[in-house]
Amino acid sequence: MATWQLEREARDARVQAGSAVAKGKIVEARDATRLLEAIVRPGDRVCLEGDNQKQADLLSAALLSVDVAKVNNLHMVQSGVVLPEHLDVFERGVAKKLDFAYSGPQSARIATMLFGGKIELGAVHTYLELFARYFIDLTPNVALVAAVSADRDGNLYTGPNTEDTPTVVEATAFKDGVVVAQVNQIVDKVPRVDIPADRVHFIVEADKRFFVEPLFTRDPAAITEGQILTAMLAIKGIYGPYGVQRLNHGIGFSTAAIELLLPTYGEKLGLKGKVATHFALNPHPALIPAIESGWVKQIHSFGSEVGMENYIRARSDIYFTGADGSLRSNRAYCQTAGLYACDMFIGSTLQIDLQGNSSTVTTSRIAGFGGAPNMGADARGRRHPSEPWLKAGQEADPDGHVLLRRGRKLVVQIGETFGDKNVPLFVEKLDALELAEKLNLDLAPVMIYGDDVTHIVTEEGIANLLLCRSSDEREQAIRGIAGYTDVGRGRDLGQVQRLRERGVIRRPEDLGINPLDADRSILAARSIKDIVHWSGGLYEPPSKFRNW
Amino acid sequence: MTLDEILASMFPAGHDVKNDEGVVYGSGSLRSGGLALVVGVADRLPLGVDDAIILSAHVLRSIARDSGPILVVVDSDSQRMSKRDELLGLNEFLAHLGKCLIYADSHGRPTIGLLYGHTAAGAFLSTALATRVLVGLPGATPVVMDLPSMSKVTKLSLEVLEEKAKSTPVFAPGLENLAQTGAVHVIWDAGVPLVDQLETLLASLPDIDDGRGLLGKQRGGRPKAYEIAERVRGLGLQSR
Amino acid sequence: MSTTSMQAAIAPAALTSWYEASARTRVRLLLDPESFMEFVGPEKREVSPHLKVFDLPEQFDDGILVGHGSLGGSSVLIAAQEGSFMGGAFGEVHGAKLTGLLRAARDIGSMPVLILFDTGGVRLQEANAGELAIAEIMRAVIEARSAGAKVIGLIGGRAGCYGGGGLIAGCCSALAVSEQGRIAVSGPEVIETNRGVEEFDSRDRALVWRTMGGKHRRLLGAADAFVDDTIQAFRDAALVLLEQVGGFELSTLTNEQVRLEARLRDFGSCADAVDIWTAEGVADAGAVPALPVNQFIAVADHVRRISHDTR
Amino acid sequence: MEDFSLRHDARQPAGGARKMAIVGVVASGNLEVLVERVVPERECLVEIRTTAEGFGAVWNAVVADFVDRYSPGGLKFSINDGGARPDTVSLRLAQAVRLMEVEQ
Repeated sequence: MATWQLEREARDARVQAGSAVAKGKIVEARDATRLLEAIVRPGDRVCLEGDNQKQADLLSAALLSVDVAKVNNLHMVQSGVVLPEHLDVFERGVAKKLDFAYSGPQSARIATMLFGGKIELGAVHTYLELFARYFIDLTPNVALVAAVSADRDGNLYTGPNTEDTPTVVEATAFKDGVVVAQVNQIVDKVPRVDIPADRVHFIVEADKRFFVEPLFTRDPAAITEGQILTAMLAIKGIYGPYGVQRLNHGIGFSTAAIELLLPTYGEKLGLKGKVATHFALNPHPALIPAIESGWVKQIHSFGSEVGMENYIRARSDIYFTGADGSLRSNRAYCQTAGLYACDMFIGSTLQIDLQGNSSTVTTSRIAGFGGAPNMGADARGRRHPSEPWLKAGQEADPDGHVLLRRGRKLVVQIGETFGDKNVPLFVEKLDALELAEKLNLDLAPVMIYGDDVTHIVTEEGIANLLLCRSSDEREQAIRGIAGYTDVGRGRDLGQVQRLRERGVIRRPEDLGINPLDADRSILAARSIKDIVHWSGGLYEPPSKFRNW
Repeated sequence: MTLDEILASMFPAGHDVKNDEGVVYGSGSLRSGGLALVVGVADRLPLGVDDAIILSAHVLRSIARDSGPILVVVDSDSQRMSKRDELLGLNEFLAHLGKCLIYADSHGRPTIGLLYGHTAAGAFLSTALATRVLVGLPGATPVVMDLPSMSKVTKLSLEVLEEKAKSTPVFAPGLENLAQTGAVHVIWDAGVPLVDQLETLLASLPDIDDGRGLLGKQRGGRPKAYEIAERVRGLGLQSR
Repeated sequence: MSTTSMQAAIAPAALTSWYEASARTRVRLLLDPESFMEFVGPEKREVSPHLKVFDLPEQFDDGILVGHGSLGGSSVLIAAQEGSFMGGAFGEVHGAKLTGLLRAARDIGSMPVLILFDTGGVRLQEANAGELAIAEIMRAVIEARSAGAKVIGLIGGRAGCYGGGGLIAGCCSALAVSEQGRIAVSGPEVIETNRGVEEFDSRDRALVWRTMGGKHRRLLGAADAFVDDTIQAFRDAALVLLEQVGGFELSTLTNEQVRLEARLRDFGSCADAVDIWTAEGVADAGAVPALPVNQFIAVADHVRRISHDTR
Repeated sequence: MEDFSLRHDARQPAGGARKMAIVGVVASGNLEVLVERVVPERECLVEIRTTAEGFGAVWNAVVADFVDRYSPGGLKFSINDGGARPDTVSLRLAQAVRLMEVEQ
């Protein structure tokens, strides 16, 4: 007779093996490695959380210490490769293959290890894409997650940084996988149930709180005049004319500048209430002045931000909060919101080529994509209309049938023509291509494809790619705002002038903006301390951002 | 030379100078008559708040009570680098010591620094450099800042700094280099009894006006300081 | 070109952050309008003779401007360091300008001097010249004060007031400091390099400010006035301090000796600034760093009165 | 360090009557521009000292565009550059011209 519950039996056997080191579901921190040796099998797909903010750091250390004879050749499927241990497991032979989405602080090392053949790369994903594959062909056998607290039954409270946890647990627990959670403390009753107990098999009480990186705090003191100018251009040249109310911001300084200009420059332009009211966005401290000035109606978040806890709690009209009052974030839902319910993504990148393809991959760094490819892509399945979406669609296809024409999501790349260390933003050929050739990849790691990009903003002006009618026009539009980079100096002056007359390129003066007005004095906050004041003392920045 | 040898050679008629764990104070009998107050730092002590306050107390007590010159002997480390010293306001303690010495100098108690060992940075400023005349003894090794710290601040490698130090008097550590800038007035001869050299100096003490700018210009170590200061002073006087 | 757009130029002193402003903007907005006359200005191109050895760029004013102007209708001499150029560090020319200014004050005898500190200390590329310049400046400050000139230091810039700058500040008649202002001898990185991260974690910025920052210096009595981070607030404080401060005589030094001895006695065993504030009688010492300016000034005035004859 | 000097014809004299102005500071990624009304009024002179070597072509392009846009006749610009980006250079030059127009 055919057996149809082999996986369940295997799961039960793993749980039973693990129970040898547990009391009920509870495992002592010092036994974490023994637990993993009991429940993980060679070749398993393992999700080691691994978000862009919170880290199951105790469990990563435990996994790194396993006996390689017992646990080896794992296939890691996790969104964030952030801690050194996430790569150390490959050096030790515990793991072999990697599918991931984001590698922020480990981007240089991951590149080195890929080139050195230390890691077998599955693919670099956008978050939602990796989450999708958790349910199809990358379902974890074991998930190692992090939460703030657990009760003795195994109900988990994730705190504000819920992030990936529900998605990972859902995919693992409901497909006969084993879920292990590290928690900061075990309590009698959790403040709220983020993960129900019947999806959690083991709990490890960590001796110190899990690591969370304050990834979305941009110190206004570091915002430059050039970034302010690009922010002014974006507000006056894109937010205003399209009436963008629903949007996502990247994490760079240019978008931080936009957030800090809304209550000042945006107010002067009469845009309050008309733009930037609904966000799919982490709790950016830089948005506090705009929130306090009544610009923002609602924000749903992927994760949280260190220091924002009390502010969020006190502003539940704006944020999504649980019965306990603290933020409830969810990366999968927020990414979905960014894809389907936002009319604009605006963010920065490291390289843009002549067709508008952009990438954060350089030959020495593989930073991953995070959410940008998803935020920065048109949702082909979208059916609901909105003013900016329709207007962008009309610009792209002016002759199409009004009732049949697709709208377009505004996908805006913003940056200065020269970045850190005078590295040009615009290039003839992306480093990503070179990398793909070197590593024999089937696909170059492009973050946002040129055909999804609708606008590029630099201090030289705005290129509206929706209005370009040929790839040649597109190239000249991009060259036209590429300033004094090699790409910019290679422009055809006559063609650029004609594009400008058609409004494809708009210079600061075309928008009535004097670059000399791009002064730091127009920022609503010029320091972290100013933001604290705006928050009425509710925002409590981490020590590294303080100068008091 | 050790501190004991120096004191013996300078005060053959006797002295009661004590070295209390690097904090030096007492007096010595001058050959020409009278006493000199002796204060200072020995044994490469890093100068912190607890040491500076003792030294300034001695100087202040002596101003009210005694006469004669003040000798400041120095073999120190840098200022004491610690959380506690900064927490308590080390800058005030060092400045206070410097102020006491400068005040004394202009109120009948000429100050002479005697740099016989090491010194650096803030400890240097509040002791030897706060005197009217700074004497160097051969073998003294003043540095404004040590090279590893300098490397961290300038972001230049230690090797580059060591290379440049060989050829660049204006930044390189050492007595001769400092003498060129005008900081060190005279370098004594270790082969001649110090008492002779001290008496010669006392007999022909320079004017109270700070002459280190002109000295640096004459010796070529500071080509611009004297003239710039004089020009600014002149323009300032015109604004009266 | 539009004429309404030069925000920085028309922003009144009350709206301009001292911390963010350049040395030139500070001087322009601190003094009475249009009253500043610069001595040996940038057009004279009296640059450092030493930076080229290190292949480093020069600045036409060597990072400091000195001159004359009026404050509340009275003549003052003024010097301002540019903390963005080489950390506001003292080099040969930089230092000589301040020395000359103070000697002019000494010779005039009655005209006050304002020093707008913004410095990491000695410029290491010309360390010997810089160190000696600081020694000359300390002596010149004392000579000027002895001759009757009041010397007021204003501290609240990015570079703080470190190294020899801290010693010069300690020679001034009075200091006004903002929350951002830091006064110390050894910088956080230098302590960490020499003594280890256990002694001082230079990246723990709350610790840095708690140990060296404006609030602590005011509560310790190391600064005479605590002000908001605006140029207007520094101007107001300078005017008040010029009214309050006294001369420089032996009693000043003996008073200072008593003041500093008392500090060591009362707080010498405190491990952290919060312990000092608690010992001084601040009710909720842990909350001090977060206190808004006005509330902090009230707390500080309550626990520590400043007498102006002890420095 | 690299030094060069660029001389351009200007369509018309710069506005204002101020003799001298200075903007910016020498820091990493920043520059100072000292501007003086000392050359013939149909000429413009830009003297540059920069830490970033090998960017002569970019300086040429930036200065040519600047002269074309602002026509700063009669002005000499002396630049100490700490490796500023071209957009920062353009901004400082424009700020310098505007300062020369402000009443002193």
